[in-house]
Amino acid sequence: MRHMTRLLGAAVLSATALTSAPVHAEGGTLVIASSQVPRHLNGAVQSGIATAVPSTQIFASPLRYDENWEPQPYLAESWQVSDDGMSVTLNLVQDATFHDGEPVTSEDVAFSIMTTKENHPFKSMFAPVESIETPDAHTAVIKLSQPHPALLLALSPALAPVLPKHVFGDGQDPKSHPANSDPVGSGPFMLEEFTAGEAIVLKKNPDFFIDGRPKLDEIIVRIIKDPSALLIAMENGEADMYPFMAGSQEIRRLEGADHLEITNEGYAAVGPLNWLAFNTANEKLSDVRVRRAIAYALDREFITNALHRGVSQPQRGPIIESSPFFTMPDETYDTDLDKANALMEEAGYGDGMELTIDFIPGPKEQQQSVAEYLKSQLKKIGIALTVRAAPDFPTWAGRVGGHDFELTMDIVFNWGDPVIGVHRTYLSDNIRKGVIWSNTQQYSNARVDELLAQAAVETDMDKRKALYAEFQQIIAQDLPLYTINALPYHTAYDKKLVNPPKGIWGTMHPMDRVEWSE
Amino acid sequence: MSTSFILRRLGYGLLLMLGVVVLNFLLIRLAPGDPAVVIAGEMGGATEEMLESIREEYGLNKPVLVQLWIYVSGVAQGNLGESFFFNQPVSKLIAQRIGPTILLVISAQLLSILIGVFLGVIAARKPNGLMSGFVTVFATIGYAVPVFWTGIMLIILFASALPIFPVEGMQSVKLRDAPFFTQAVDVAHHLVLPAFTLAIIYLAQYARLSRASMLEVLGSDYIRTARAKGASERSVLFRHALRNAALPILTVAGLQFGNLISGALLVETVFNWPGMGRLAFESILRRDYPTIMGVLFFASAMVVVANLLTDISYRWADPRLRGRS
Amino acid sequence: MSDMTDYKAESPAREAWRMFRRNVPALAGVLILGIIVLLTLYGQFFYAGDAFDVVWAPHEPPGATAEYPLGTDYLGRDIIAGLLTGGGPTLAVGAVAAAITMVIGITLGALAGFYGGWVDNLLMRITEFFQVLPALLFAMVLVTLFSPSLWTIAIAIGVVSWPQTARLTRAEFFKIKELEYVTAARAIGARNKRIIWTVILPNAMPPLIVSATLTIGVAILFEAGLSFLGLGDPNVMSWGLMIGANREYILDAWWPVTFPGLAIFFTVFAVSLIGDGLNDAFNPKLRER
Amino acid sequence: MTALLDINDLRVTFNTRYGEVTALDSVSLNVNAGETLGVVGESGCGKSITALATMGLIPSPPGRIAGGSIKLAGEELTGASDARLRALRGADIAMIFQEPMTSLNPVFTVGDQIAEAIMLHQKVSAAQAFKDAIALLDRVGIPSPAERARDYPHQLSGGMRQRVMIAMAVSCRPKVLIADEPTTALDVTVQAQIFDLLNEIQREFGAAIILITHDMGAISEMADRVAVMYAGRVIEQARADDVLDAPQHPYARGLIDCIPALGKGETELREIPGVVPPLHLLGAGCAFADRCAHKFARCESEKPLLADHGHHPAACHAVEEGRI
Repeated sequence: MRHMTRLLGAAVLSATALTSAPVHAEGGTLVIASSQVPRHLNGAVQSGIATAVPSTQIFASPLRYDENWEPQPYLAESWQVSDDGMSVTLNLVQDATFHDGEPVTSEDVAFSIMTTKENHPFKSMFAPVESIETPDAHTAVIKLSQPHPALLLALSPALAPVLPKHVFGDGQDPKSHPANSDPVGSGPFMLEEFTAGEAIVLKKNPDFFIDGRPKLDEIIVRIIKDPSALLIAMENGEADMYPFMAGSQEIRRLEGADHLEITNEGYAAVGPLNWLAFNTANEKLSDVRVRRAIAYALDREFITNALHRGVSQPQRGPIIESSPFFTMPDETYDTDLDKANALMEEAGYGDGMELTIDFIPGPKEQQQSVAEYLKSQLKKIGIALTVRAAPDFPTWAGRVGGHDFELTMDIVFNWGDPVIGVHRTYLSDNIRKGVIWSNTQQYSNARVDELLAQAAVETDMDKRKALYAEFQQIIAQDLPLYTINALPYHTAYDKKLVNPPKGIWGTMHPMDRVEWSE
Repeated sequence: MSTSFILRRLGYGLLLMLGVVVLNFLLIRLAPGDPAVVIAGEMGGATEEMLESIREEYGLNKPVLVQLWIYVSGVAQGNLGESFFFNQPVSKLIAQRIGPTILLVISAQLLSILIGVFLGVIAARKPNGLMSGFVTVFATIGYAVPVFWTGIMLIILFASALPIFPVEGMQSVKLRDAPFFTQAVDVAHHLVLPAFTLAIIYLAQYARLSRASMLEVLGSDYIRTARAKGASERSVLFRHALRNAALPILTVAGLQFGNLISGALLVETVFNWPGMGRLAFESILRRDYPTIMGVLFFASAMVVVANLLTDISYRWADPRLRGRS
Repeated sequence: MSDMTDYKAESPAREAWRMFRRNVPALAGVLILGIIVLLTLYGQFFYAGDAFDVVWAPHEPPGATAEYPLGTDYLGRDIIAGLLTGGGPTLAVGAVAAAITMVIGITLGALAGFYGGWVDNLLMRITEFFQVLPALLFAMVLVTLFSPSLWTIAIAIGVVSWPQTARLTRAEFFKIKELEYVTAARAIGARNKRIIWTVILPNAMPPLIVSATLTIGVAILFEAGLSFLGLGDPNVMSWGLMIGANREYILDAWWPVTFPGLAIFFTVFAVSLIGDGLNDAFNPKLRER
Repeated sequence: MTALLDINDLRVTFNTRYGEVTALDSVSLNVNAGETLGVVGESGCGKSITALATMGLIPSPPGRIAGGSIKLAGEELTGASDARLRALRGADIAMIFQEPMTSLNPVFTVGDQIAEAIMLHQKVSAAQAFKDAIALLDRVGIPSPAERARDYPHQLSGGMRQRVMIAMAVSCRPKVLIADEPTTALDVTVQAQIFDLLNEIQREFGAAIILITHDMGAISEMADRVAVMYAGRVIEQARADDVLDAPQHPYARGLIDCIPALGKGETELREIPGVVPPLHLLGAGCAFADRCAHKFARCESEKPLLADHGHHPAACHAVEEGRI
């Protein structure tokens, strides 16, 4: 029956559909609309949501996570962390095979983690992994140089895809391996067709190692770069799901569509932060009083409520507020123009100063709008702010990565564990010129380095939380950047979808349980 | 028409394209900026070691002239290199998109010539008539409207007010398993707005040009001869006059082809058409130099081929040119 | 009808001016362009405001507030302020690009047309080379490589647009250099440079002036296209930038895209009316009755 | 008896930016079967307009026939329908134009162009029409006609092309053949051949020929009768010998005087001082007055009418009053 109504829907929107009767088998097709263009489909050597969504369908990983941050069996049916925290043993399922029929073995797991360690931009994920032993075909023992509590989260589908060694282990550079665009995995779906920049067609893997899954026959990721076209596609049923939607107008508009459900669940592990970064090496901004003055001049509530029309949440620290590691700092810089002006006076800029702000060209509401708002707001404390637009992403990345900026708006993800997505921004040994999303603020504080180093190896959850709490207090004081809000990522999906992806990784997670209702 | 003429033109076209390749390569390599940093940025960040291995991987650490030689000899063997952004050969990316672009450009070209010439001929019949005035005004308007703006206005119109045409893409994904005929109708349905948007500016130009050209031809002695023979007005217009008036139209059609490709770039961007123009635009924003060079190469190749076809049809249309080179 | 030519011949310039004066569409073009130029030059003095300033809530529709009669864009910037300040760069780039086009085109065309032979051959090969490159694409590459500013945009447009002018100039030179007064100038021993610039060029001017006018129109459309794609100077307000920046919100707000589009349209429309008028005025015989 | 073609009191006007201008005024001409009427005058005098009016090819607008009649074998042509005129054109009245170089369509072969003329008026197959066209080309003296028929106009010489035009014009055996300066663009030896051909054609088909020319030599060779035109009017009309021997109107005298004494073949019209005045500046008097050596007061105020003042009809006050 569902097919009939869906067909009718299609017929109304497209006259051509009248002549057609596309035959869907039992499970049906899910069309995911995306504005993000993946470079390729291999999440082992590429970060970012664009690759992660298809990569997690194609590649299985040792573990997967439920809605409560609890690890669940996936390719590993069980796992043990040694008491000293220096090794993790994975016991793999027996009957898993790659899409080409080859069995998944511990060799593949070892190869994959080492490949990811060497080639993935997130060095901290597997940095402590020294070696991986493979006592038998279905046992892999990860040996660590130090305890690494973030490891289990790093074994998630989005971060640790298990690659077939017989394909990727042929000696070619994994970063540009041809199979990245024509991958063979062991996940619930296999690649049917990949038109770079246009569409990814994934077909059900009939030999998936979890019986009875996946439910769907087909997932098509359709890339539509034009936001209005994308909305139209969602409204008229050309597409069934639109994840990572962050524009208030988009969200509000699709909320008006009767057949769609809108949710902000599914982004807990992403931890997308929108912040204002200071170049602390800049003469004017090296004075913490100036940075604090700017923070006091801003109004988070105005940004989230007025600029973002209430769809986004304020963010008052470097770790996403929904994370268990978040601690509300004592100083949250609630708007206080008098204090701001006093600080400017104190810093010797009573006569005002000139500053320039950059922003990522793209998500305008999160970046350009805020920058423009800052301009009018900072005028009130005597700062003449010039908004410097970049024509494209590489230009912005070149300026910020090259430390050629004063202020910039930026969007950075937490990526689950602070070790993966948070530390990189604050560690003084991660000041790397030319590398975007490193410590481009050039912030350096020995105590912070020390705290982060301890937190990275602390296996006791409470102690670890305490370390991060102190870290968050210091950051609030030193203010190398001012966090504004969490990106209001929402997913719109057809109400007839059962088990929509609302886990901590959202759509960056195998959609083997998703299905169409009657 | 001699084969040697065609071969000579082809050889010359290849020479032009070699020039295109060399010029673009040098331009891009001499411009500021390190492509390795761009590639690393696209991967989500990098360390110095990774940057070095990327440079090695893409041959960016070799001298420019060596790189040029590697690139040119690659192109000669049909290898346009690897995209910096996509993990794919440029030739594959272009192969996936050249079809939609040719479809769009040819449809727009045909649409504009057929309608434009028809309007122009009708208008030329009565140089002071209503139709003539309409063509003149329409031509000036069509020339002055920015093509991307026309597209956006059509989307606004057809997305909300009158949703009878799809406003995005070339195909409904949900019809990808449908029979060929259904898919063809679906593509045609998607083609209407982009092709019309692209055609409108050239349509106006052809209408104006063919009106002027027809007026000139209609004043010529051989038209008087045709009338003196007792030929009907329709035969005079469409048989005697149009064949002659078609010559300048053909010339312009050939010269316009390059502009048409430029226009297609904007139209593809507006309508999310999966063609080469959008690939070029997005590649420019991503600094994906090998892809940009590949698209420039193919776009110039299309212009060269179009010019060759124009030359050939010109010789067919004008017997005075036959047997000359 | 030779029967109906004037008894006394007027000077060509006077005749052209007389024809132009009687051409109602061309005069309308002058009027429209005049108003647009005046508005972009002086409009800001009467209607204060930086076009980049956020002045009101985003997407205020036209007519909703008396203060911002054409409404606001996605950031809450005033559309009228954008139209007034965005015209200047667009027109300036159009004019400069047309000037560059004419200088390159006339120089190369004149040399090719005058000297003929291998000079002509070489220059025409270069011209063909540039005609093979799709103009917009090549301009985009140039602008991106050398970072967008009004100058790089104008230069890029000029660099890709000159071939047509060169061909036109060459054709005129071929025609004119055979005429008696050129032979006469040679006979009295005038040097080539002198013949090119003071004898032939002035006589080749009428079609070139028409072409220059139309080139301005093309260059304006070109600049708008580049800005629309986001390749204009992002820190200079222009009509194309307004359209490009507001494009993703067209489902919610049509006005921030529609008005700058109309502004571009009217400017190019006016320019081409003037161009047509000049064309008719310079070529009364080719006039389409 | 009425003439085969009888033009009576024909008036043709054009709309120009100076207002309505009379291009032909009270023109009366006639020609009988087998007869050749020569029409002479400087360019712009209205010869060609007369021919076009007869063919029904006055470009309209701006031109129109404002009065008078044109009768072909008794049938009035001035008010006839387009369809009727089209049926007559090429069939009953045919025309040979001044410029053989430009009067043939460059994109069709000459054989096709002749065949088209045949097919427009006769029910024959395309193949038959092409055969007929080859026969006609043969008839007008073109060597290897079957091959030439497949040539395009630009491949033929001027004389050849004019022969093609003649072949096309006579393809349907017209009753009236108008030849508008058929030899002007050709060199002298070819001119003579073309005139011979026209004479032969006339003998064979019995057509009436109107020969429009400014070449008095051609008139003396070809014409039975002559009409002299000036500024849209016929100012003298008589048998060819009469006009050539004893021109009456000062303008006609001027024309005759201009014929070089030696070698009638080289007949480039010598200039009569002054130029034909623009039609919109014509006043109330004689149009020739400004250039006339015999001008007197009446010439400035009154238009002379064509009338017999003793020898043969001429429109001149001076002749009427016996001043010359």
